[in-house]
Amino acid sequence: IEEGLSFEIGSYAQTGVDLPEPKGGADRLGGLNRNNDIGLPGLSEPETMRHFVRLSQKNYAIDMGPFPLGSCTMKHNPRLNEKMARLPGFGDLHPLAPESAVQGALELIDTLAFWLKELTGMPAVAMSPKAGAHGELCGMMAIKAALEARGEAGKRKRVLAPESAHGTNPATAVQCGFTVENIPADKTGRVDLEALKAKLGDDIAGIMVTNPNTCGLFERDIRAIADAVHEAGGYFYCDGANFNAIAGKVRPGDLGVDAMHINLHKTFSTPHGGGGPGSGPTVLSEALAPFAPVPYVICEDGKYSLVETRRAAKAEGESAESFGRLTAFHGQMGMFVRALSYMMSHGKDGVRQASEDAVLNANYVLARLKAEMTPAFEGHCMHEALFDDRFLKDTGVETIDFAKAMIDEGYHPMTMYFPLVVHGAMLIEPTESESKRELDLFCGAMLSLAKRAKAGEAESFKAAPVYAPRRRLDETAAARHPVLRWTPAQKAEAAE
Amino acid sequence: IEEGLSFEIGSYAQTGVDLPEPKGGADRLGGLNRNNDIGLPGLSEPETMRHFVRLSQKNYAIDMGPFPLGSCTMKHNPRLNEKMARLPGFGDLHPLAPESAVQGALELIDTLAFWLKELTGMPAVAMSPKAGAHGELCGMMAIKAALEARGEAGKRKRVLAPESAHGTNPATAVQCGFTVENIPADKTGRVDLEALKAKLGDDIAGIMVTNPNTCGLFERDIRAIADAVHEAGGYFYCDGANFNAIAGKVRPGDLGVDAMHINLHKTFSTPHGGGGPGSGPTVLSEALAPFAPVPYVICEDGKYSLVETRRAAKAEGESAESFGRLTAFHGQMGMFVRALSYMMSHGKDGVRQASEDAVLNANYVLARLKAEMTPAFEGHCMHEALFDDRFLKDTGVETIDFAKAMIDEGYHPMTMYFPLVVHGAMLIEPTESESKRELDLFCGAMLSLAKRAKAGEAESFKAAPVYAPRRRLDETAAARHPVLRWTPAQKAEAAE
Amino acid sequence: MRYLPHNDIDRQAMLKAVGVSNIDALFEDVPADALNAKFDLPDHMGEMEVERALGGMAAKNRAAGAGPCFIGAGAYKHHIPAMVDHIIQRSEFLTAYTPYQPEIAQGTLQYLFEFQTQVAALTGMEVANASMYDGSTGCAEAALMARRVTKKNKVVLSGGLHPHYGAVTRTNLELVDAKVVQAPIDVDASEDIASQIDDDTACVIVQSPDVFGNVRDLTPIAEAAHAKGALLVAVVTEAVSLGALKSPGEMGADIVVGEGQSIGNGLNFGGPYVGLFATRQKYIRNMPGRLCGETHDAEGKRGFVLTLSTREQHIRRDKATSNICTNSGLCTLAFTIHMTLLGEAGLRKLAMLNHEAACKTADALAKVKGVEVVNTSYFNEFTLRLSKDASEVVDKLASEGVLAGVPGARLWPHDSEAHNLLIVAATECVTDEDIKTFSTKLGEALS
Amino acid sequence: MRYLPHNDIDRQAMLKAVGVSNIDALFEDVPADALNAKFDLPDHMGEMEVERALGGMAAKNRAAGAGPCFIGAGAYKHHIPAMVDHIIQRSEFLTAYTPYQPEIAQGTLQYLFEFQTQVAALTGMEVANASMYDGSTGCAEAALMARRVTKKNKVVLSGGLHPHYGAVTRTNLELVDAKVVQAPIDVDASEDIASQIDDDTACVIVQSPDVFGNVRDLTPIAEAAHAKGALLVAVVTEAVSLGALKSPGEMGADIVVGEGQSIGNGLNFGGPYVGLFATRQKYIRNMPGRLCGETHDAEGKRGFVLTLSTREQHIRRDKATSNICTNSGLCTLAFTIHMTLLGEAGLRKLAMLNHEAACKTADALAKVKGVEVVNTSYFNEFTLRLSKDASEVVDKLASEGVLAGVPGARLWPHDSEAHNLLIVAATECVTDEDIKTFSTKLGEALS
Repeated sequence: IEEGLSFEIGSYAQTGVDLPEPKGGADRLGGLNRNNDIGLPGLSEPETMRHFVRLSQKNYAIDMGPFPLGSCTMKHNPRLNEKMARLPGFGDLHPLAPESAVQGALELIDTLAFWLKELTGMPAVAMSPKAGAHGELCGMMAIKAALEARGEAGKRKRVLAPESAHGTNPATAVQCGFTVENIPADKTGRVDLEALKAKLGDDIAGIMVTNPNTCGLFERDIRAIADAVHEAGGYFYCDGANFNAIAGKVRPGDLGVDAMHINLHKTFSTPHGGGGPGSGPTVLSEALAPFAPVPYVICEDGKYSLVETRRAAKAEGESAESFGRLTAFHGQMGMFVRALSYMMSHGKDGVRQASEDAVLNANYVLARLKAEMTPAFEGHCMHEALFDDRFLKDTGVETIDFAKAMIDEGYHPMTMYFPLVVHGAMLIEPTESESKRELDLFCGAMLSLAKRAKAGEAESFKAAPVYAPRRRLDETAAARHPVLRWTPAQKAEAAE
Repeated sequence: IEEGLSFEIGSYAQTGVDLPEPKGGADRLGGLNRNNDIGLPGLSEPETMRHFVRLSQKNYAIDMGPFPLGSCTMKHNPRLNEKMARLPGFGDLHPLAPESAVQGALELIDTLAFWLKELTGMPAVAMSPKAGAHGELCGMMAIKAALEARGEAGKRKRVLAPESAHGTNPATAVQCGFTVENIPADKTGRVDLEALKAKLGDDIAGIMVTNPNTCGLFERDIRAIADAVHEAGGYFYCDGANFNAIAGKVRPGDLGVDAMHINLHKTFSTPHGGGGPGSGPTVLSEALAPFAPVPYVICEDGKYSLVETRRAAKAEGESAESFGRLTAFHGQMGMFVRALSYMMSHGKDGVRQASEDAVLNANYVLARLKAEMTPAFEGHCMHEALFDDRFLKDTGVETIDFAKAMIDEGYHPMTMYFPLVVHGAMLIEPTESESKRELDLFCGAMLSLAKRAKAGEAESFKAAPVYAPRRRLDETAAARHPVLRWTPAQKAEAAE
Repeated sequence: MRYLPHNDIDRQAMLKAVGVSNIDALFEDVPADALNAKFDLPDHMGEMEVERALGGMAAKNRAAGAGPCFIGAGAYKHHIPAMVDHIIQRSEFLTAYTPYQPEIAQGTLQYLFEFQTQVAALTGMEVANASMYDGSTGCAEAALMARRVTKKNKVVLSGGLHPHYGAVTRTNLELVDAKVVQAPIDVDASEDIASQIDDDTACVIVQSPDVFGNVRDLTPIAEAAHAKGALLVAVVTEAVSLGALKSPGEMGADIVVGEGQSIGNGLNFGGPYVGLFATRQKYIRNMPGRLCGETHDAEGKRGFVLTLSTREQHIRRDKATSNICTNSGLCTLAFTIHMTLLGEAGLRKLAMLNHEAACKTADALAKVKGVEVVNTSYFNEFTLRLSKDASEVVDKLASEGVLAGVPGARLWPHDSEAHNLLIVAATECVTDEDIKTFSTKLGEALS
Repeated sequence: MRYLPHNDIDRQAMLKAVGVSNIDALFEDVPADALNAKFDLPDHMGEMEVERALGGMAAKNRAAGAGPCFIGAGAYKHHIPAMVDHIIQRSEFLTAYTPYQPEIAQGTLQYLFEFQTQVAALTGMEVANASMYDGSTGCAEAALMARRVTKKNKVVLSGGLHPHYGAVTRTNLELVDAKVVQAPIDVDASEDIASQIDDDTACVIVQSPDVFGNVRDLTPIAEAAHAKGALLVAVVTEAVSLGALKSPGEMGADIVVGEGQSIGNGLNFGGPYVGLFATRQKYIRNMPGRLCGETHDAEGKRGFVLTLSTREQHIRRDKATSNICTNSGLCTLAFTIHMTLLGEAGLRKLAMLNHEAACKTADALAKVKGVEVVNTSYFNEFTLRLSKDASEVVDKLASEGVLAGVPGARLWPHDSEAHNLLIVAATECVTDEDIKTFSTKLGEALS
């Protein structure tokens, strides 16, 4: 059953809520009353329920099957976390309630901060970034503030990042007023240390490196990289998107990192929710800690309080030179509760085991798929396995076709065409949530697809998906003539 | 993706819960410790989630589309009710907590009782029946107890019920030690009053009549029927399954009823949940009220208390001759909360409007489908529209084929082959929850199916359903060689 | 009204299509003076108002989780994993109908099949049905079934049977003129129930752990019953006990009925709960209630259907084995999910934690002056004999925030011998601090 | 560990398939001395233990619904229909990824398209994006966008703008050497912000209702801005106000940013929230954030996709309009559901109830000695000038169970002029009794 837009099936008179009748007479709106129609149709409650349930059934989700999206880390989302986040003491708490009324909330933020600092081996953490990219911004802002404090902000404008970096890295650097240059990769898919060194100088603000990197590989030279950058007077920003491969095993603080954001929705399983909300607390080294954003929580004699302005920060800690404020309130509290619930449930042993299982699962997939597919690099991987499209050579099947064919097998495609350093990349991250049974089924389906591609069945790949709610969608047309909203004219058309 | 049984995919060592380690040493089990294997596999939490989500996706549900099941009343289930039932003060309340700790729960039961008595115009209600059929049992037990009190239980053993009655009616009567005889119907689908009168006598315990009846028709002679039965010394049990057609419009107490159960899950929308739990409070007339079961709630000076035994009932009300106890505790409290939430949300105006809309929707469907289908009786209907299979004559399509073809159109079939008084019955109850838009789509699909059947497409009807998770299932084989559980032997087989 | 999709334009259009000018024309068969009655009830309310009204009532109750809770006697406070309540609220489960159209109800049917298998395994029986309303009604149905199977008339109730189960069974059995023999209250499991079994006995009904918490060996009773051609009906009110105790099936029970609330289901002030009902394969056509069976579809794929409906009221009408029409569908699902999460390993551990909590609680309370622990064996529940009426003690402790257990007078109000008894349950939810608070306050109440 | 499906047998088999003897062989690239670090953290806990720990923290907070609550200033306590929270927890929405594979993400994409349409309608703008993190970050993005569109450098902030929004905007703008001019605190909306606009001005940012609750007429400011080639960025922190007030679009705004929390989303101690971002069609290629657009599939059926990704970081990298990567997906869904339930009729009614509650509250408080109501116009929030420091008053009332509002010192700690101000919000959740309690206790605190 096709489900129309609410704008097509609702009416302006209908409503799905019952409210008391206004008494009338009140009008202190300064003469700015709304007189026109707004254009918002309503639906009764049963119609609304059915509308959204029907829409939901057009989605794929981790609760339905594997989501082997490399670099995206789609793992199990425990419902305990949802329950905890909805406790009235958290879910129904006003961000500007007096400190005396929010002691438990501040305690929770402080407790989560402790876990994050302990797991990363870093001395400080900024909790307010609202998502991973916001955390990157936070880290790069701290670097900029540190450079300013050193009087070198005007001089140090260059930031280096590998070509394989997430797009957010260069975008963030630019948003901070830096320019970005690529660091070349070596043959093993890792940063070319010598080439990096050649780019360093006294105009370097810092580097942005993901580790494990987006090829699913650990940067072997990580300490040498950190040392070289530090020696050149720059800072080391680590993109923490792949922290889930090493959490509980390795502390980034032991590797020379100055700042790293943590995607709570990846590593600590707060749900992706179709694209958000995320949460990106950012751990900071001693060097960067003084520049952390406001607000933050402090605790004295068991009483928690908030430092909410730069001036207050300065008054509180003498070296504090907070770079300012990232968001209106305290960050993604709802995500904090979920992440802490997840962490406490795992404990240090479980976090470690989860990382180990994630790496084991990726290597198992790598080992099994090798039979028909072409790994991009030699050797083992960390939490994700990267393939290129060599195995599809001359088959007429491209990476995107392979991906869409997976849909017809009941799977969400892997990440495709990323990282950019590999031709027709296919990046597979099973996560620790997949059982051996699920992985065996998945690998079986992948191997069978690869064989079919090689057997000359390109046509069926080009036609895929066939069994999805929609066949392939025309993204070019969407971008060429953007239709970003429904308009009443469409309703009239539909009625014709 | 086919989902195996948990017994096939789980293992005895796996568990999806984390519990503290027992300290060991405690053993006061009287030497009756369990030593053998139990045979219960476990799954990790992510596997469990996926197992049940995948299973759920093989179900049809009211939140997905219409469920036009006559006599079953599948209407919208508001989520507010679920939320209310889960308030710790209700959901986490022990049935044997002291009265001082459950005053709000007793108040809720008393408040719901007030609504039910007011809506039915009856002076008393027994709240503890656990389902509709249990409510019937309660009503018939009260009748038996009343006959006993009159010293006529030995003599009055006959109960009359229309052929169109729900199967529970005769089954209940027999469970109370009565025998059952059919009352014939007249040509309009209603009780034949003269034929009924002819069967009355001083051996009559009572009658069981559904009103509106299962043909979707209101028993025009309802008062004459009640009078005749009362004159003969019998009682009038009304099956309240179809109360949803008249709630807020008509009070059964005004029609001469002595007892009637109320299906909270039908009329007041507590969810069906794939077959239960139900809840069947039973209203009682002055004549039957003294025989109501224990426990029940009384209120004095704003303090609520429970009467829990027959002796206590006798002590509390001098005429009380409670027939005893129906269930361990106080009835389906979780359903009470939901039903009261529903009732308060509707109010008397909403309950009335819901009944009117339910009747309007059924008549609208009747009016539209008449074009291609054959109504079983002339004239308007109440909340459900009954068709027979005359329109399928000579098409080779039977009622069951028509029903299964509806599945391929995206609909749950209507009730079929019930009531028994009509050949190849199709009983359609849209309920008040369906919008005109949904009804128009539904009627369009039904008319198109009827045309296709007449156009000689019997083969496709016989093959239906094609687009369901399963093709037609062999119910005969299931009954002939009952396999009611998985056994380890099956696992071994599957592994081969 | 937010639940009603029509507006008045829709209604007018539909009335027109139906061919009447107003809605009451469709109610023409209703006696005119009975139509459009007046009701002394409020008009519709918004969500916020309903939440306030019901929230106010809820706030007047003391939830089991609000503090120390030691109440059991047929309903138990356990911790339920969050996922259970999440899944049962999925639209596809919550708002589905009875699976009479199996092609689009395989979700419900497969979990029922899993449930039946779990219950059979747990009770040590060959087969189980898809659930009864609760344990107590299942008990009455078991007695009725025993009469059908044996064609005998007498039913013997142990003195350790939960008195509410006894009352429900009596109410149902007396209707069909069965003879019900109730043994006297048997606090310490010393009765000789076997001696009550005679040639006219259809069944003997024995609970273990019994209502006082005693663990009873059913083997000799089963032997005695079978020797007379009677059946043994075993009752289990605490399903978690089956993770630690020998199953009734192993001890020779013919029918096992149980209350499944402890697995997956909240206390809910007594309902909805989920009745477990298991028996031997040979009796399946005499069973009450819904049964799910395996079969295959037209393409040979495995599938599940409701089966043996020739026992049921909707087919057999006055010849049915029972009038039961629903099962406890959603509670069954909660049971199945929780049991799947637990698995054998988790269930055993959970049972052991319960037993340890009870042992610890009993040891602490035994030290209180005026307290005697009655039991020599128990699982997670035991009985105290206090130096005064237990009801007073319970009321006093409730006013201090401790839910102390079930006083004898609550279950046997007319039997003063029982009034000093206090039935105390301790589950995995009980903390050391709860035990300490309880024993301290109990000591104060008894001094 | 309950979340991990492998047992050790699985792990051994998989290690073997991979060709290593132990897991650490797969971590061979990690410096040996950094591998297997020690952590000062507890081991894994069961659900019950986690619930106790987190429940304990939650219990130390005072929920807005626990008593009278008059706090607003950018986050509002509204009643959210139960269905909203139910639907957003459906697996298919909660556990779906960003809809990069549109063929199996039409559910997410269609509601984003509906959301964009709703936001555009509500703000009176032509287009909206699929949301920002929250209102404050949206405000900073709007300023950056205005710089891109106008190629000018100066940003003027009204004295009625929420100071946190101002701070976030400054923090972001200073990074790229923009000039940020902050007008002084403007309690009674008397500033002449238009005079601050010059030829170098990229935009002027004005909030209405402003942080003190005043309703501001944006039309003259828009005209002044447009005369100088600058944009007007209108900020709305209370989305419900748009049901009663003329939309910013009608008054000439070029970009509207707003906080959408009030519709469908809980207070959550400040996040996650949902930033609304709307503008004119001609600026779409300069917009930040995710956009959903209509298209068709290979069979010609209508469908939706993420579009104009050439603005976004994952395609454009260092040339992107913003580094933003996620949106507030699930909060967006909550907004969309609640707005669909409300519809135009419900939203207008809800807005009017809010306005009435505020008028009633203001009238009651105006009678208290030591209280002066500052505003002449407001929607559901207004400002009091008290006879003493408002922070003390708020703390005192909090200890008595009343959440009285936001004291000036909380928002402007370094500006003592503001310290006697108290910003008070009243929504549909406020009862007559709440108002009475508040005014009584306020009177006591000020006497």
